[in-house]
This record gives sequence, structure tokens and C-alpha cells, in this order.
Amino acid sequence: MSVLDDLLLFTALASVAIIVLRRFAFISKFSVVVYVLATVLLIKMSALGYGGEAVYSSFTVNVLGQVLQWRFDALSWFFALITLVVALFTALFMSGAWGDKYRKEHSKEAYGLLQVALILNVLSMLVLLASGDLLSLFIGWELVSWASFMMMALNPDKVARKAAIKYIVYAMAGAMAILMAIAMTYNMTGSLDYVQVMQGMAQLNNSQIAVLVSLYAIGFGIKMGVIPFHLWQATAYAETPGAGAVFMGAISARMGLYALILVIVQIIGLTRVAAIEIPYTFLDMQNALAWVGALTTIIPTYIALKQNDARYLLAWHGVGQGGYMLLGVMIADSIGTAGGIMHVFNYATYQAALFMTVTAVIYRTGTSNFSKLGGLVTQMPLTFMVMVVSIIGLAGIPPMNGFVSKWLIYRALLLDGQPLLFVAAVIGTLGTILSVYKLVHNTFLGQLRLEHQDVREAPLSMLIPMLGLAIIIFATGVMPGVVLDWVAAAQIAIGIAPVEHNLGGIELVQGGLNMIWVTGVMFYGFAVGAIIFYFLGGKSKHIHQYDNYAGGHFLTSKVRYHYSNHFYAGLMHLIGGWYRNIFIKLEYALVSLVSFMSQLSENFYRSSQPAMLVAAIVMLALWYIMSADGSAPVLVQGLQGGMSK
Amino acid sequence: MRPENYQVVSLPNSDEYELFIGPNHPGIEGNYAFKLKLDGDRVISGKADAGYLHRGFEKLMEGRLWIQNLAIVPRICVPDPVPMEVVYSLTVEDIEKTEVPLRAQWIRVMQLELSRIASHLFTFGGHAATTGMYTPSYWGVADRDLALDLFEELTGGRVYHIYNIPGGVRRDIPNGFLDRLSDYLDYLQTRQNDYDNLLFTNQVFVKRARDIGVLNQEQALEWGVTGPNLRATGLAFDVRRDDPYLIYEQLDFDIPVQSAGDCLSRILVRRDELFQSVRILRQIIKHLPSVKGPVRSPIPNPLAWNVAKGESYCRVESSKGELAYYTVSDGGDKPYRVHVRGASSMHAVQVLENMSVGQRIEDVAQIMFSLDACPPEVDR
Amino acid sequence: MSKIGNIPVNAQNGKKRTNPLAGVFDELVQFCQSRSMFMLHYCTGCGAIELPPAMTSRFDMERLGIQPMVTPRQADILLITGYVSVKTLKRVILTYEQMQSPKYVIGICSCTVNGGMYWQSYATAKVLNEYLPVDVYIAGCMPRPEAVIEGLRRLMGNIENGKGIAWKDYFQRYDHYLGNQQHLFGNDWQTPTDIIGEARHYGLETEQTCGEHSRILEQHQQPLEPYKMRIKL
Amino acid sequence: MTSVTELLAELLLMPFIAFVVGLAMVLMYRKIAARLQRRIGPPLLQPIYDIVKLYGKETQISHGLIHDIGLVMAVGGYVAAEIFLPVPGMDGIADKGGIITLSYVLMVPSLGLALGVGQCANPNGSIGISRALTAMLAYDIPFIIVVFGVATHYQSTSLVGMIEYQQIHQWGIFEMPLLAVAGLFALQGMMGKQPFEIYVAPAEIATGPMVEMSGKYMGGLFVMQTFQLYTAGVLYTSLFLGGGANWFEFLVKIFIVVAIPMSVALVFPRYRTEDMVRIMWKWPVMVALIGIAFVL
Amino acid sequence: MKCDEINAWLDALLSEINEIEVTRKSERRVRVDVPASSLPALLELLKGKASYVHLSAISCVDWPGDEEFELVYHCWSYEAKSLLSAHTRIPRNSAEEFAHYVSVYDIYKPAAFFERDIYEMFGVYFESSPYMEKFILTEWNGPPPMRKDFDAEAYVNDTFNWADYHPQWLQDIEEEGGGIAIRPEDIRL
Repeated sequence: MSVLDDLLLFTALASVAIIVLRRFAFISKFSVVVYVLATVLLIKMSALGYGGEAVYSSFTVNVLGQVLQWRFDALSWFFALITLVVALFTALFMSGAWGDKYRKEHSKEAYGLLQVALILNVLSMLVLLASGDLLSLFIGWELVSWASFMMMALNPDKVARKAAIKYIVYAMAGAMAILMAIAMTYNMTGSLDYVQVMQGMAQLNNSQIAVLVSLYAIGFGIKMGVIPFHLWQATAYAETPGAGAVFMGAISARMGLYALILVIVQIIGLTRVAAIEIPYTFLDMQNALAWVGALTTIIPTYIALKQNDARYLLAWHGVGQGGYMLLGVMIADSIGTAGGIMHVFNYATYQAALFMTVTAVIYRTGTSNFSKLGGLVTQMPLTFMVMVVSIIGLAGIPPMNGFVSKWLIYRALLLDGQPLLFVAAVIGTLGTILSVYKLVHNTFLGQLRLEHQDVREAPLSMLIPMLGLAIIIFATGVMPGVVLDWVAAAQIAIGIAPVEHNLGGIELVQGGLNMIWVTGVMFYGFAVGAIIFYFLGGKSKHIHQYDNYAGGHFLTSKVRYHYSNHFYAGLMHLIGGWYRNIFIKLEYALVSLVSFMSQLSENFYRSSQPAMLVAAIVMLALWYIMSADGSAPVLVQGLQGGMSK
Repeated sequence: MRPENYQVVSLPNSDEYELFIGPNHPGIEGNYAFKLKLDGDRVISGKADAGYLHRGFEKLMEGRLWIQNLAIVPRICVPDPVPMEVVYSLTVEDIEKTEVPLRAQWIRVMQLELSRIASHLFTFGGHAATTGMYTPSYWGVADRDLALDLFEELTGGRVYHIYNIPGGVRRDIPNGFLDRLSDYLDYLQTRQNDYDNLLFTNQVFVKRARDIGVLNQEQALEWGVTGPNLRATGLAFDVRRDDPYLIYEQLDFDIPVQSAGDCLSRILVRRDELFQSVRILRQIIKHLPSVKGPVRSPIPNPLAWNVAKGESYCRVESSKGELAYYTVSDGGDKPYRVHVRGASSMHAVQVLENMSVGQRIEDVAQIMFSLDACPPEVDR
Repeated sequence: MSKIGNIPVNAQNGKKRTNPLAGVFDELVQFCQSRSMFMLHYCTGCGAIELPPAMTSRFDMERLGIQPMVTPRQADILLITGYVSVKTLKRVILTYEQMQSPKYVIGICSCTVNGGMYWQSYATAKVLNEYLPVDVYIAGCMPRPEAVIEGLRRLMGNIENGKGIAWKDYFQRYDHYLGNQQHLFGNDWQTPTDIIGEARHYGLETEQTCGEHSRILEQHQQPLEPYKMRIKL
Repeated sequence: MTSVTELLAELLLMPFIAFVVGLAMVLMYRKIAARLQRRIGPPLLQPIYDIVKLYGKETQISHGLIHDIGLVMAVGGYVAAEIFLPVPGMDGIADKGGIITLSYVLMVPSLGLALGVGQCANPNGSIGISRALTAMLAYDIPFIIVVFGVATHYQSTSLVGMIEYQQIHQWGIFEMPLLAVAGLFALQGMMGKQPFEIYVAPAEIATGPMVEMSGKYMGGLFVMQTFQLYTAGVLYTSLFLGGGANWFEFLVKIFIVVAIPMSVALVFPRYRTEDMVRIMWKWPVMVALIGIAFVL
Repeated sequence: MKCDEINAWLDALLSEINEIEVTRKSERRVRVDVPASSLPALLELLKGKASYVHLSAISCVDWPGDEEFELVYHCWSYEAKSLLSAHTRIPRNSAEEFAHYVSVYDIYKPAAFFERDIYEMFGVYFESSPYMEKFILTEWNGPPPMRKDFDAEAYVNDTFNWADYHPQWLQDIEEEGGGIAIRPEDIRL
């Protein structure tokens, strides 16, 4: 038995145990123990993170002459580490006061189901990450989809249910695309095993690769929520019950990125992807994917800017940050890929922390609506601190970890000579800064509402995971080398030159980055600032918020003296007109098309002579395919090519 | 006022918030307040809050002699005090049926126009400063100061002159005054180009001011808008020409009109008016030496002067708009009642409240300054 | 010891400096305070019309380091330019209390001295230094820009010589000022600024800070306590 | 490799020089304004009087800890940023960060100030910050394109490397005139002068972020302003004017660079927010993109 | 339309209303005395039919001897270029209970400002006027100050203290050689 067997078996058994024991009060402590043990098991494989050999499971299944197998390589290990750490923090977060309140507000059963959904999600993600061939990948994929669906469907709210249904429809469509792609891959290369497929890919022509890449990209991209498949994600994640949102928001969608890296970068290879020219454009397929990534950073980020609810704002950011990862990976050099992969880790830490802070605010005040919050900093200072640390990370400002991964991506774009992508990435970052300030201002700063005067700090059970994550965000920001080690190992695993790094960042002849120095100097600066502030000036007195400049008027509690709605009104006068909901319209069009088609087919079967009509249509189709010459659409060519093998 | 209670009332759940422009705010003209309710940067409603400058002038005047009141009337509108003196004198003369000597009338018109120039120069600077350009206000105030020097020479006071009295003006103009006035006008005309380049044709300023705070002619008439603000909507109405007083009928001047009714047209109307005033003053410089005679008709002992019983409503065109006094005398040594219809009493309150709805916070101050409201006229 | 009105003001109160260098430092700060005065942009009355000329190109107050500031927090000088109506006086007091010490009040125009020509007006307050400690009065109706600048120079001289300490009087004899304010505005008068708390915080409290009038204040309402940043799980 | 003592000296000296030069720049701005407005202007030591006065205030208000920390971050962020900016004879740690790091470190003061102002519970301040961040969005896009072009041209993100290159070859302004023009636009926005001054806008929002700043808080902002002017000048000089071989040349260059936006500022009103963003995204971005096309 | 035509027409119009007394003071000034009951109808006609679209002012005069308030509506016609002052008298109540009259806000929008002013200063309540609340005198608790029976001087002497005319600072100035040249008590009229 390998360690991987232990891990998977342990998680599976733990899932069964949690399902059985879900109604007991000790379930929350129990689940924490489970994740701790699972993490320990994972750490036993930590050699993977430093360039160790892949760990194979001893358990295999034979299907259709294919051996289904499971294995962990450096990339899987990296993702699994993030998954388990986030799950651990989530379990810790929901084990205490939050869980009690959730039990009270809903039911013991509901809380138990949340725990079940969490462990099932973890299990299915581990299975997915451990997949050793395309079929097991697909199995893992389906498991993840349904586990996520379960998590989302736990919220009985109408909006949440609708979002969950929407998600599963999207996920099924994506699964179909993946299944089709896997079938075609099998057809073309005769195997499902990664190594064999990789070899088989070399013999395929460009159009076949193009079809495969498109299908895989669509299938995995739907899970990641890349443009134009981004519509399901934000609502679904935002409406997931508090702690669930922490987990889902932080890591769930990244499974799509994992599969994408695995299939497109590792198996197909970006050089092949880059060789495919897209007709009528200047782009090749790799560039096109990079642009998809860039647009995914911009559009959801600016949608986030318009949100008036903290959870939605964060969830939209989750979509947007996925774009950076895709962009980084698609730059295809060692720095860019490192940035993309590292961003997964960084993102998971601060997104989890942010969702936790927002959940803590909801726990204390009962709302995450910006119009009903404000001024909570005096009441919840530690939560505020965690949020500030995390938003600095999210905005990619030194010295937090988000800066490092974004720096790597920028640097790669610079070296690659991609001005437009660079600008797109910067636009995304600036949009992020704007919206995170809106988040922190409207929740914690400004005027404290009267009904929140007695709000207390979040309970300890919620604070500990939040503070733990904040420490991780800062520590990996100062010493990005820790994470870069793992990233480099993952890069080797997917066949890309590892990034050359040291503890403080990377060394480059044309200007590197050393976060230890940067942080040191920044803290030196803050120290100077503090000396100037505290020793050169006199003492100051804290005053009440009504003792405030109001043009000479007296402020009273009747006056709402807090700017929160339409926070970037000036900007919105310019770009407000650009929010045309074009994707939502597209989605509607698609929905109505599908319902029209189904109506049509329904009528068709009710018509008088269905058999004759079927025959006629088949004849027509056959005639069309026979008469098709070289100018037939790419898809048909690809199919033909696949069939001729 | 104690802020009634700091603890009790819960905040409404709406997104609207309040912002206070004034009284201690650079976006307000004088000691006045404008309370805004906003959603984002859009004004939901505006509420004027006056009374900070209330001194009870009308009550004060009932307690003082007819002649004493001359000392306090100019204080009702600080930037443009001369029309106040003139219109008060006009009402008293109207009640008493006093003839004003022709020369005094010419001198009065000279003062009125010079005061108009000073007031407009002041307004340009204020308007430009609300859009962030401070240089015109420095220039404008400095150029206005030269006009104040002329006033000082003429009357002895820089700001408050108390030069007009019922029956004429206090004394004749000093020697060489007209030459210095002429020099000043020359100087102003050399500055015209500078002001045009800096302010009136400055593309950024035009962009800021055009189509902001539009007041069309129907609205303007409905809300009782007068003066340059009315002329900016396209109606060529001027009390000086349509209800002439003093010797305006003998003067040749145009009434500048703009049609758009926005902030830009209002400031352009004032700019044109300023140079029309220069034109009027040039005519006065030409004609005044030929008008001989006394500058005041004799009035009885001012400390025991019982003005005849009667009432009078007189109007003049001040730089802000139509300024009127309604004076009632019961035949005593003090006015029985004086009602001041401040030129900006409409502009600063109802018109502003109506115009600000739907505007953006960026433009509120500009609209206020473009209306050239003078708060003490509202408060009195 | 210096005198404001007939009331002695103890200049030493509130200073607990023993370091000999502190003396030099204090003089430097006093010099800079006299050379850099930010005046509040608040036109309380008609005298404000002579401030633009004094500030702008012709008389150019910036030569003396005086420049206008927008909010009371930023400003050092409160220019009361003329009569203060009761409505304005409340705002003036609010604004004065929101300014940060050392702060100076200059009463411009005769109306601030004794009501001026509005002596019989029911709406204006007559003697400004009953309600606020006034550093310098500039009489005249209205004083010319030269006079305003001369008054400001006088204030500069006072500050440089350490005589510009009227603001301490407000803390030290708050009860007196509060009493006059209550006489005019009624007993339920209260501003959001907690003057007594500030006097204690900065060590400026004397036995005259609290008294019968401040007890009336407390009867009506407790002063506004700031929200403490607290970690209460 | 700088020795430890040298580095320590630089850590102290670079912010100090920045402060002193910045003070002179503030004075220059006020003098230029005075001359344009036909007056004399403040005495020579006025900026230092102001700052000493503000720090010498005996009472000052704070709206809470974040208000204080915001100011510490605002000043401290700039102090740190100065050490990333190479000046003649002193490189600080410019080789450890480069221009991308610098431009992100420069966001720290804005963020700190934003947090501090946020706690003041004053909508004027919040509106100001929302406008300031929008302004940042507006001018950073042309600025970042310029940075991209410059970095591509010099094949380096290190400011030290760029300056060396320019001193050996030719000034960047001659090699990349279009980028230099776009950079000047961005500089105007970065310095927050008219016509891109909407976030202060005294007549609308009572100086926005500064609304509740008193005493040493305001003093901190004055200090920050000196750093801001200095940083803008030095950054532009390093990118386009070849830094400085010696201090005299360097100072002349940065003062000239800073004087241009200052003079422009005094004859324009401020744009509204959306006009500002529009104009920033239109002309400088277009010019910069054409400039990049030449560079690539 | 010519001014003369309007004037002629106006005369015809005015002759239709009962109990009205028209005085032509000059070419451009018309005084009309009208009973309180007919005033709104008169203004309606003036605005609707005779082009008097501009309400210049509403003045109120207190006649305590007659126990009456006199309200004067000054209307201006841009076309006829004449100003018509409509005088009317309404009964005067004590300061505690307001005198009542109807608002002409629905005819002339500017009336709102003047009516509010009269409401504050004289205590005349205008029915259906939109802003019958304190505006200028929000901090004033006394009787309507413009009434003749409110003695401002007595109120001032009761409420305010007067400054000492020879205070310490003046003595300081005198020590420096300055001071007041003519003392207030030395001034004779």
C-alpha cells in the first residue's frame, strides 16, 4: 500500500463515517481531526513537492482493456495540499460558533449535510487529482461536479437553488464536452493512459489537436468559469452557506485549472497548441487562451465592482482571479507558468480568508449588504485586520503573497513582449484594488450604524482559522520561495523548465524580485513613518463619529453620513454603459434555442409519419457528408481524421 | 440647538446619505447652507438653509431715522451695495416726490455700473474656483480692487459707500476722477483677452460648464428668475431698459442674451454685461462734464425729517437681478415698513433647490455660483 | 501670566516639559506657528468681502504664510468676519471646538466687539468674547485689507512671544463660556465635541473648567464617548 | 554589492533627500502659482514652517487606530518607495525590486491613506477616496503601458539598468518620444494636479481625503506631498531623461520635469471624474500604444 | 400685443371685479385695492389673461391700529411693461395664533418664498402653501419679530450683555500710546 492508497482510503472511510455520524454534536471536532490526519498523510508525500517521483496507487481497475489507475505527481500534490489545507481551515471555522448558529438556524441535519458535502468534495477532489488516466480523470470530474452541486444545493433559498441547478446544467454540458474529447482522444490515440496519449498526440495533425483543445478547454473552462462560461459561478458560490462558500470559493473552481494544465499543458503540450493558427485572426490557439484568461480577469472583476453584497463581490473576484492563473499558465515560459500555478495557492489563502471575514460579519450582523453595514472596524478589529491583509493580497500589493504571483505573471508578459495582455492584466489588477477598497470601506469603515453599536468581535473558533490564513498570506508573501519550491516541482512534472528561485523570490539579470528585501524596506519605511507620526507629533484624542466636519452642521443619529451606494459613481458614468449583460443575453439566447429545439423534436415525434421524416433527414445528411470536399468545416475534418485512424 | 439626541433614532435603510454644503464650505457663497440628499453622486433633493446672516434689517430700519437707514441698506448685499442705496433713495424720493438733479442721476448710474463691474469680476473668480481654477479668482479680485479704489476716491469707502442720499448724491465727483475711471476702463479692456483665453474659451472650463444646470425659459419665468440668469435663457429683459429709472433711457447699450440657459451661458452673459457696463461708463465719461448743476436737491434737516405719508415700490437692475424695495411711510421720522425684495431671494432658494435635483455633486457648487446668489439678500 | 479681558490665564498650565532642549524646540514651534497660519474658509458675515482682496494678488497674505483652509480640522485661525447671528454663533462654536489647538479667533469688524450697527437687532449676538476667547479684534466697518493684515501681524507677534494662548482659556474656563452659551441658546445646548474630556486629556483642566453650567450639560446628556476599538469575543 | 554601512546610510539619506527636495518642489509650486496669479508668494522656508507648525499642534483628533495607521502607511510607503528610486551615487535597493515593484509599492500609500480616511466616517472623504482610486485607475493604465514600453526597450525592469543604458547611449525621450509624451500626461495625473484634481475638489467635497485631518495628520499629508512630487519627478527623469550623472544635473532635471505639470495645472479647471478617465484612456493610451509599436 | 392694448384690456378686466379700486400712479405703476376674498381670482386673471407672469414680491405691512395686515402683491408684466401692486387687507390675530390667508402658490411659484417669509416674520399662515415651516428663523423661539408689538430693543437689552467700554485690552493699547480718540460718552449729537 502506498501513501496515496492510505490517503484515498482514509478519506473514503472518513466520508462514510461522517455520513453515518452526521447528526452527532461531535461531528465538527471529528471532521477537524479527519482533515488533520489527511493533511498529515499528504505531508508524508511531501517529497513530491521537492521533485520526488510520482506516487502510484496500488489499486487499479481494468475497463475496456484500459487500466484505470491513480497516482500523485508534484502538480497533484500541490493542488491536494491546497485542498486539504483549505478544508482543514474550513472545518475549523465551522466547528465552533458558526456551526452552532447554523445548527440552530437550520437543523442538525443541515449542518451534518454541510459536513458531508465538505468531505465528499474533498474526497472527490482527491480522486480527481490522483487520476492516472483520462477515464479516471473523467470519473473524478463527475464526482467533483456532483459534490459541488450538493454543497450548493444545501441552501434552501430560491436564488441559491436556481444557481445550483444552473451550475449542474453547465457542469453537465462541460462533462459532455470532456467525454466527447476523451472519446475522440481514445479514438485517435488508442489509449487513455497519460503517457501513451502524450505519445499519441505527436502523431495528430493540427486540426485534430484544435478540436481536442477546444473541447477540453470548454469542458474544463466551464468549471473554472472562464469567459464566456462565467455566469454560473458567482451566484452559486456566493449563495453557498457560509463555511461552504469559503471552501468552494477558495479551491473548487481550481480543479478546472488543474485538469486544464494536465491535459493541455502536460499531455498535449503548449508548443502544439501554439502551432494552431486561428483563421481570420492574428492569434494562435495559445494566445487565444491567454486572451480568454485576460478577459476573464477583466470582465468579472468589473462586474464585481458593481456588486452591492460582500459575498457576491468576492465570488465575482474568484472568477476574475481564475483568469490570472489561466493567463499565467498560457504564457508558457517558466516564470509565467510559475506565476499561474503559484497564484492558485495564493488565491486559495486569501479568498478563504476573505470569505471567512465576510461570513464572520454576517454571523455578527446578519447581513452582507453594503447598504446596511459600515464602521465595524472598532467592533471587529481582528476581522478587519484579516480582511486588510487578504485584500492587500488580492489586490496584489506588496508585501502579501498575491503580489509575488502577479509580479511573475507581469514579468513573463514583459519578457514575452505582450503589451496588450500586460495592459489587460493591469486593468484587472486596478479593478481589483478599486473593488476591494469598496469591500473594506463599506463593511468596516465609515459610519457605524446604531444597530451595530453592540456588535462584538468574531468568536475565537472563527478567528483562529482567519488569523492562521492571514499569517500564511503574509509569510508566503515575504518568503515566496517556500511555495515556489513546490511550484517548480510541479513545473517539472508538467514538462516546463522550473523557475529559478530563491527564498525571497527570483533572480533575473534584467531585474529580479527579492521579497525579503522589499518587505524589509517597506517595514523600515513604516517604522520611519511611525516614528514621524508618534514621536514628532503631540498626542491625539479619539473622538466620536458625530464630532465630524459637516460643513458646520450638527450631526445627529438621524443623518446617514456614510457614502456606500454607487461607490465609484464617477467611474460608472463612463463605464456604466459598457455593462450590457451581453453574456446573460447570450445565455438566454442559448436557453431559448435549446427549448425551441426540444419543442421541435417533441412535435416531431408527435407528427404523423416520424419514420419517413427520419429516413429523409438521414438521407440528406449522408448526401451532405458524401459530397463534402476539402472545404468542409474543421469539425467534420477532425471527425474524419479521427475515424480514419 | 442641542443635537436632539445622539442615541435614539435608527438610520433609515435607504442608500441615500446627506452632505452639507455650507455654511463652512468653500463651495458656498457667503454664510449659507445647502443640504443635499444624495444617492451615489446624484442629488436626490436639495434643501436651502438660510438665516445665518439674518440681522432683521427690516425691523432695524423701522427703528431708525430715514437718513440713518442709508448706513445700513448697503449691508444687505455686500458684493454689490450701490443698487441698495440707490433703490432706497428712489423709494424715498418717490414718496416725497423729490426731484433728483440730472447730474446726480448721471453720477448714480456711473456708480451703479462700476459696482456691476466689480460684482461681476468677483463672480467670475468664484465660478471658476468652483471648477478648480483659481487663477481667475486671483485676477478678478485684483481687478475688482482697482474699481474699489475708484469708489474710495469718489465716496471715501471701499465697500460701503453711503454716497447716495434721497435727493441726489452726497457730493460731486473729485477732479480728474473721470480720467482715472477712463484709465481703469482701458485697463479692463486690455484684460479682456486674458480673461477670454483663461476662462471663457478655456476648453476644459467650457466642458465643465456647458449643459450643466440647464434652466429653460419657461422654468425661469415660472420660478421668477430675473437678471442675468433670465437673460441666459434667451429673454432679453432688463429693468434698466424695460422699466427705466434714472437716465438709462438716454444711454445706448445692448442687452446681452444667451439661449442655452446653462452655467456657461450665465457666465457668458455676465461677461458681456461687464463690457456693456464699460460701454455705458464711456458714454458717461463723455457726457457727464456737459451735465452741469447741483448734485443734490435740498432736503429738510435729516435728523427731524418726516417723510410724507405714502408707499412706493421701486426696482433696479442689480448685478444679481431685479432688486426692489417696498417702502411705506406713515408720515413719521422713521420708515413704517421697508420690504427688501433681494435680487437673489429666488435664485438662492427655490430655483437652486429645483435645479439641483438630479444634478451631480460635482456641479452643485458651480450651479450655485453661476446663479450668483447673494445670501444676505435672502436673509436680510 | 497674561491677561485676556480681566481674567488671568496661566500660560504654564498643561506643559510638563523638563528637558532644556524642549525650550528651544518650543520657541521653534512658536515661530513656525506664527509664520504659518491657516485660516478657516468661513464667511460668517459681511467683513468676509475684504478677505479675498487681502488674500489675493493685491495684498497677498501668502507672503505672511497665511493661506485659506477648508475644514476646521485643518485650520488655525477662525476669522469672525462681522456680526454673528445666533444661528451662526452655534455653528461658529461648533466649528471652533472642532479646530485643533493652538487656535486663534480674530474678531473682524465692529459688530464682533459690541454689536456694531446691529446693536438693536434681535438676531445677532453682541459681544463675541463672551462665547469664544478672542485673540485679536480688528475694529472697523469694515476694516480694510491693510487693517486685516495688520491685525494678523499683531497676532503673529503675539504667537511668537508666546502670548497667543487665548485658546487655553476656553479649556480652562470652559464653564464660563458654556454658561454664556447656555444663557443664549437654552440649557439643552450641547456640541458633539467633549471639551471637558479634551481638557482632561491634554492636561488643561482647571477648577474653572467644570462648574454649575457643565453640570447642567451633564444632566441633559453624557458627552459623546468615542467608540473604543475593542476585541470582545 | 553595497556594503552594509553604505546601505544603512542610503536607507537614511534617500528618504531625507527626497523630503528636502520635495520641500523645495512644494515651494516651487507655490511660487509658480504666485507668479502666475500676479503676486509675490510665500517666503522661502514656508513649506517647512507649515510642516513644523502642523506637527507642533498641541491637540489633534483621531477617529481611531486605523486613522493613525493609515497615516503611518501613507508616509511610510513613500519612505520605502524612495529607497527603490536610484539617485546619483545611491542605488538603495533598486536592483532588488525594479519598476514593477516600485509602481506597486507606490500604491501602498494610497491604500493606507484610503483606509485612514475611511475610518473618519465622513462621506466627503469617502467620495474623495473613491475619486482618487478612480484617478489611479485612469492614470495607471497609460503609465503602465509606458513602463512596459520602456522596460521592453531597455530589456530590463531595473531602474539602475535603465539609467546606465541611457547614460551610455541616449536619453529615453529621444528614443521614445511618444512614450515620453504619454508619460508626461500620466505624470500630471499622478501628481494630482488640475485638470486631474477631482479628488480634492474643495468646492464640492471640502478637500476630500483631507477633510478630517488635523495637526500631525495633516502634517503627514504635507510630508507625503513632498515625497509625491519628488517621486514623480525622479521616476520620469529615470525613465526618460537618463537620470543624472551628478546631483546638479539630476536636480535640474527633476525640477524641470515637475515644473511642467505645475504650470499646466494653474490654467485649467478640473475635469469631472468620467471626463478625466476618458481623456486618460484616450489620448495618452493611444500615444503610448503607438509608441510601443515603435519600440517592439 | 402692444402695451396699450394690454393696458386697455386690463382696465376692462379690472372693471369686472367687484369692490376693486384702481389707481394709476404712473405709466408703469398700477395700484389695485382689492378685498381679500377676490385677490386670488384677480391674480389668476392677471396671470392668465393679462400677461402678468412675474410675481416680483409679496410685502406684508402690519397695521396694529386697524387690527389688520396689509398684503401687497407686486406683479410685473413682461409684455405690458407695467407693475401692478394689488393691496389687500386681512384680519390680524395675536402673535400666538396665526392670521390665516390662502396661498397663491398654485398661481405664482415664487409666492412660496415670500409666503414663508411672511409666515416667519409676521405669523400669517398661508393655507396650502408648500413650505409653511421655519426657514430663516429656525433658531428663534420668540414671537414673529416683524410685528409692530415686538420690541426688539427691549428684547436685546434683556438677552444680551454689552461690552465694557474700557476693557483691559484697551487699557493695554492706551499704555502703548493708542486708544480711542473720542470716547462714546463724549460724543454729542
